[in-house]
Amino acid sequence: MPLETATGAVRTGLIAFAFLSYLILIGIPGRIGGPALPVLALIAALFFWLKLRRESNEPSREATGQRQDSFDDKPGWEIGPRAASKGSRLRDLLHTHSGTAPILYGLLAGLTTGLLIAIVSGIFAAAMGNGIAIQPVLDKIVPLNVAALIGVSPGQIAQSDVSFIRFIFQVLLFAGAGVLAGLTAAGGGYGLKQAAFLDRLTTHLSGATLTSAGRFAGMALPFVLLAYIAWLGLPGVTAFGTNEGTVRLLLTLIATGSGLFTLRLSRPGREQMAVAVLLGLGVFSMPFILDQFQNSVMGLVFIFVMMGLGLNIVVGYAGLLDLGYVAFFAIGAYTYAFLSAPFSSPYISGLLILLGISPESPLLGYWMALPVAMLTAAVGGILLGIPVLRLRGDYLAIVTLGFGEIIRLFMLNLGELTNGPRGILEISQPALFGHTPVDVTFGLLSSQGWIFLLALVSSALVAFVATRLNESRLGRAWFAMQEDEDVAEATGVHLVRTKLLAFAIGATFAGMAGQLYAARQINIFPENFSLFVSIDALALIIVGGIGSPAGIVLGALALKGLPEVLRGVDEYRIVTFAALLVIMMIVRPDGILPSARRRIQSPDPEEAGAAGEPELREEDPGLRENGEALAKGAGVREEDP
Amino acid sequence: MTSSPVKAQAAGTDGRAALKQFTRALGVAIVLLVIWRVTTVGLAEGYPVSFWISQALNGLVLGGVYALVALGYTLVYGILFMINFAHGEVMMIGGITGFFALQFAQARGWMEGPWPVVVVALLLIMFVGMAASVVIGVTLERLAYRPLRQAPRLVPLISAIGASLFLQYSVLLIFGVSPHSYRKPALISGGLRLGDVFIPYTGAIIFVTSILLMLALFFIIQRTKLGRAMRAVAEDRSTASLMGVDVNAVIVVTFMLGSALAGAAGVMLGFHNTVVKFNSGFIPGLKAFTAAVLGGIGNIPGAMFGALILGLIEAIGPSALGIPTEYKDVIAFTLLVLILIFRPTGLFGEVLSEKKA
Amino acid sequence: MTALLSIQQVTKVFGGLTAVDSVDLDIAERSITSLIGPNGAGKTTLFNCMTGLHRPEGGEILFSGRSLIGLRPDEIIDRGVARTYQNIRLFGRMTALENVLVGQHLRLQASHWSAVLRTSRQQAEERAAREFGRELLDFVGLSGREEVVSTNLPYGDQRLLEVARALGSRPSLLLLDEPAAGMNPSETDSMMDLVHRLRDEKGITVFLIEHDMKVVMSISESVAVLDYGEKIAEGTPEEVRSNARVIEAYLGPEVAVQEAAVKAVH
Amino acid sequence: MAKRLAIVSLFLVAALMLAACAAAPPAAEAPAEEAPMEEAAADMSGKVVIASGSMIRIGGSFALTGPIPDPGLNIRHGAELAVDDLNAMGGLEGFMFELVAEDGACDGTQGTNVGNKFAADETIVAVTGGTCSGETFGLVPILQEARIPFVSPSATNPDITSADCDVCNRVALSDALQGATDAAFVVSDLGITTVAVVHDNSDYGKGLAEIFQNNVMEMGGEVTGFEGVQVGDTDFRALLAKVGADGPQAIFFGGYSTEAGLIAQQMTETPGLEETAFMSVDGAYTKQYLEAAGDASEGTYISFVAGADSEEMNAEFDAKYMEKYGVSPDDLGPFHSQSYDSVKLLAAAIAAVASVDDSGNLVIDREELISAIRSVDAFEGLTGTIKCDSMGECGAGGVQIFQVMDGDFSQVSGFGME
Repeated sequence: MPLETATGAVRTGLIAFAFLSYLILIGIPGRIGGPALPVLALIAALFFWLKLRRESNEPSREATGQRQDSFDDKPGWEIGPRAASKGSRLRDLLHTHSGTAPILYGLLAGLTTGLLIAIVSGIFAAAMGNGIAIQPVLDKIVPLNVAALIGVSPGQIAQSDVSFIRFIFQVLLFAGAGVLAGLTAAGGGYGLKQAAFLDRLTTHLSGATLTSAGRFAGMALPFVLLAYIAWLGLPGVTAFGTNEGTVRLLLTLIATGSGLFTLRLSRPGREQMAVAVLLGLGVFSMPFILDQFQNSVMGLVFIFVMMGLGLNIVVGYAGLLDLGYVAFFAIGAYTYAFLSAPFSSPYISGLLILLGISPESPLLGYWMALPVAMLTAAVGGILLGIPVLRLRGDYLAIVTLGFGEIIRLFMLNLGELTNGPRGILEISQPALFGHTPVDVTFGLLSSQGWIFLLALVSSALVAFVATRLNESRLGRAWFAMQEDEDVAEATGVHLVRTKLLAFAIGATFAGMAGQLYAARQINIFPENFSLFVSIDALALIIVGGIGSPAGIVLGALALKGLPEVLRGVDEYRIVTFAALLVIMMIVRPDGILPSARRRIQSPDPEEAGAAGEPELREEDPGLRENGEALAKGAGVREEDP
Repeated sequence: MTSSPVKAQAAGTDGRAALKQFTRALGVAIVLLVIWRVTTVGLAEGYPVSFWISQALNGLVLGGVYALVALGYTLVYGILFMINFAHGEVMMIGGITGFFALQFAQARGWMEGPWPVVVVALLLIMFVGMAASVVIGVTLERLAYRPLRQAPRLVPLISAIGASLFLQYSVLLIFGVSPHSYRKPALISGGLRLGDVFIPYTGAIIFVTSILLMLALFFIIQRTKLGRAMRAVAEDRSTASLMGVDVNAVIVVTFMLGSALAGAAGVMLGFHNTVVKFNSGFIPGLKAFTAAVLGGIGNIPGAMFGALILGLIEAIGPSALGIPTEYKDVIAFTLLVLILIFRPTGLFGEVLSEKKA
Repeated sequence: MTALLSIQQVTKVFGGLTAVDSVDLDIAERSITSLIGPNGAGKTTLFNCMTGLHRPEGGEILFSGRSLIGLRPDEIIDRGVARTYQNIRLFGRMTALENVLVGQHLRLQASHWSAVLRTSRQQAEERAAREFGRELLDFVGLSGREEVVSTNLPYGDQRLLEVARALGSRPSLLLLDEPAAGMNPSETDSMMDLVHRLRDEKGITVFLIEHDMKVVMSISESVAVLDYGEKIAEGTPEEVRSNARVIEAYLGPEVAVQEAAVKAVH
Repeated sequence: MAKRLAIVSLFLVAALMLAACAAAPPAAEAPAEEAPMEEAAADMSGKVVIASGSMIRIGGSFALTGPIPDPGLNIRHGAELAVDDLNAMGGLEGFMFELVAEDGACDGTQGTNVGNKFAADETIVAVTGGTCSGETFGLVPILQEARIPFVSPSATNPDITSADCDVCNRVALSDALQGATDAAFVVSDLGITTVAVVHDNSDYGKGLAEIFQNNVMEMGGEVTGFEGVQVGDTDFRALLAKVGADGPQAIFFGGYSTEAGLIAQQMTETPGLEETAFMSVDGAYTKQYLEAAGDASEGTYISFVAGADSEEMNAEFDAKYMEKYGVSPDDLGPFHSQSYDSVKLLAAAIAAVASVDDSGNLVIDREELISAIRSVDAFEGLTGTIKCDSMGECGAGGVQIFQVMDGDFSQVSGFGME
């Protein structure tokens, strides 16, 4: 084995060790308990295998003479056209590593990892055995964790009763994991099949090819899942023990998400129409099928879908980066709260008494308050819009962020008006024919189901309006403005009006969402409207696929739904979510379900500008300038001196 | 042709001129209002001069910290045009590491030694904090940002937000939820008392060190080969690479510089305010970002002055305007909005803005 | 013949540099006028002043007798002055047809509510706009390329698409900024043909900046020359070609003297 | 195309729904909803049937993430120890207890989610939590509808318990008592007449600060300033300079330990405040406060809500805590004893109403359990002898005032002292 490969293997081992150390430090072994060690070894094996797969791609790249440019240093996860080349890469893997090389590679990497893990766990064990508590420094390094890491009982750690064999065993286990990875990669058969299957699957998901049987199976998935969820919900049916609620939620999320893919898989025309109607029926039946927990989560998901759709108008369509979108959400929520809560704010109560209205009964019901909340939010949108008309890019981002914070701070500090941090309590619920939904539907629809249903209806409405507007001349003007503001203006787009419309419409939708949120929460507090809501809304449209309503639904399912499923691992919830967010961005930067327009865009606008015209690319400085302007999301404008 | 071009013309010209007039009048009105308010409050409260000096010093120290962090934002922005949202967390890592280094030094008894030992130990602690920040900053660049260099600009932002949360909660999981309290050595506890003005030693150190570090940075960027390469990459990445500049290396160095400054800020803030925990980088990070934008993002002197102005406003604003201090962030953000309305590219941002904003 | 566009004493200063210095120029209706000059002479700046991107420090620009000074770009195009750009600035991610539809933006009347409800009027208007868009693409020679995303179009076609987009606003004056730059000879020929057809078939007055002297000389009825922001010559192509100051501006003083000497010898 | 069709179809359904709703009279008569809520409750009021071999599941909503994860974790530990103790004593009729811990994140949204999760899980008998008042407000309406009683160990907002809510209980003492006691101590015992009040803008801190302020003014004291900070702030020098300019004799802070400690420390660096007394509340009764304040903590006053606890029980608890989690309970924050008591209290109430049926299942009637909690009388807990009143106030003991001396809290006034 050449020296280069050996150092590569050691490096791989070190990286695996770094990753495993992280897991150990955050207390994963203790959490897994007894079988922690094999689990860690398996994780290492998986990592080695992935690494082997990637390393084996290198020679083929060199062979074809393609120097890997530092700029497109992207992992080979692309789907679509590039996926086709993967098959050949895999074949290369078999050729280059046909012998014992990968096994030795895996062995070396595994030995490195195992040795380090053994040393570190030995140090921990020795320290604890001698009565030194590491925990005050490293919170999760408790005896339980270290014990699980070595595969003994905590008592043995405390008494320094850990035989040396244990550490040898640790090293051997990881070495074995490395060999396993090497075998899998070299043996090829298994690895190739699995990889090819994954490749095929991703190709299918992107809608390139699919046999009709597979297609129908895929299309049936959401309905099968829905049926299963409904069956699970029947009285007397139990499965998954105490996790049933969580499992059902997960299935609900998958069913809803796969429905969106189903729509993409179906053939345009009558088939699609039928599928759409069926899916619509399926989705609208959910509030009646799910239990309170799933309904409440799905309600929140669709409230965020509304937010996402509104923010998408501002960010996705008009290209105005807004980090303070929560402001309008808050305005909608507080407007409704003022109107509907038996409220003790001195100012408002005083005003009401002055007007001869009892402050104890709500002023307006949900439906009457809806236009008020929307209008207030829209006015807020315009008020924010006017001062920021001239700002571009990141300047806009920070000002909107500031605006969001200002609104929150006012809600927090204007105690006489908003009740300050104690919030507004007992906000009334939306009525159905003047009664509670539980009564009208004879218990079929729970209060949370009703909220979910309302969120669904409102989201559908918002999606409809947003899509229609985007397909009209206003949508074209937004898009033109996003592409090149100066040229758009010189082509006849009234920038002020167009921008303000984007802000106002986006804000209106957020106001609707805020009102529903207030109704869902019943009590609202300024802390519900922190910067993180804006970040969540932005993240979900980007994760889902900016500009694409289906993507936004998917993004909301992933970002607001999945964390609820991950409740079981409570303290690891946010770390997992954050890591997924980063990985997601690297693996699919265009989002899970990107919009058609978005997909056309090549990754770097600068390159895209030149791609169409290779022969002229160096000569014409203007072209570059043009590309650069696009790259910065703004045109080139000299400020009037 | 539209139905009534004449009317449109009249409305257009008048409207535009009126808007400009209105903005200008608004600006003057706001300035006058603020002056009036400050004067009346000042007269009514009758704070002594020493009070204003104290507040200004508080503001300058705060501004010094913001400046060190803001430079990291601005450096990265100048070169990659991305907001490194996790930069505040890089600072926090510096602070946390500095805490453990201090623990170590205390256990060795270095903190009770003669003053040269203490000074060397303090410098070492700061260096360790900076090194940890550099490691995290560079890792961040390698894992979370480099793969996204060609992606639309929102994508690295989201990745950065993910990284920010990841770092925060990893620190929470690894080092626990409790805040870590720095124990200042006797050498730098207390402060200088000049009449009614009190200058904490740590505050003075922060201010002086941040100025020195910024000067060093300025020197690196203006006078060294490395600085030239950085400026070239900032100007045009692909041309720079054609000219033989190793773009990746320059970007890594940029992250190293920014992270080192943030790490230094983290350690010094630890000594000054004595408490660090997993989320203690977030708010200063946000403020520093605001400061960077205030000064004109991508512009190094801009970040420095923006940060000092922001610090001063936060410290003096509530007293001067006679409103409760919980509105200090409102004042800071309102100032930002106002400045950007009248100077859409920040205080010092025009040079870059023409090309990149 | 009255001037459709009248530029009077227009001056534009950037910092200390006077980019356009008291330029006077009249453009006759249904004429084809070229603006030439060395790089940096202020030609594009003059265009920018005319389309509202820059506000000149002094002077007056009259279009159909009414001032354009102080109007926003979208108001100016509403008056009937449309333009293309030297460094092509298409809406890159839009299809060719969409680009032209944006060009028609301010000629469409349907309200946004009607777009949400898809009223028959709005639908009819959209259909008409698409029809007109196709016609324009046909006119500039881009038929069949409607659905191509504009960055994916060949360079020459991108220039043509810019013209089509400008035509979408139904202008009476079209400003072309180096329409033939970077084109091969056959593309240049078809661009020249297009300029003629613009005037002859659509009745549009064309005012263009161009570097390619062959183009300038063969299509212009009138040529104006800028150098260091000043207008140094104006007249028919022939007059301008033999103007000594123009030769000097283009070729430098020594060359001009030599040329004159050569001419004298002949 | 595909998308449009889907959206059109969704819209059709949506339009129908909306039309139906719009036709309905507005919900202005919404008070009517409260009655149905109770009716619905009656329908749902079932019995929890726990098959033999299954666990008695008690939900817990703890602020494990969010602004104050430290006290949240501490409270969770307290509840876990209570469950351990219950099970070590053999559980109830052979049935073991299980704590279903969820992250309420000190946030209303999360509180609502947690509440809905518990409400949907018919095996949840009762709930301990939430940690913060905001989070608890998220739980209240949902648990009320689901007829699941809860006992909060630490939500001190006076509005948590009300006549409308029969499932709402707490072992924490309402802030009203502490604020009044603190004011009396400052004005009467210390003889201070001018006080500046600072709070951390949380519902807890600001609420206490306001109660304190009102009481001080009623007693004839002068409040020279009322200022807020943010949880997570670390530099209070500007604020203190402003507060100090009025020359108050004392500063009162409503909030948690870190901010309290930093304010105490930075006061020593503020001209005019070097000698000023500092007082804070139970949120700051922790080791963290002492650490954050450093030497500046000497002589400061902290109030705490404590019970007539038996030293013995508490020492035993502290030892178990130390053994299981490796830290002393006070390191992480207050309210661990209350949390322990809340679970034990629930268990006692459950024991009072549970019965084993013929097939060996444990049956607990929800309505009976709800009233059983209210009728708890003389339950011996860590915080003292607990007695619940008809509003669900089960807090035992009273307010103690401590002064920091030689780096530790020593009681100077209040409950338990002469």
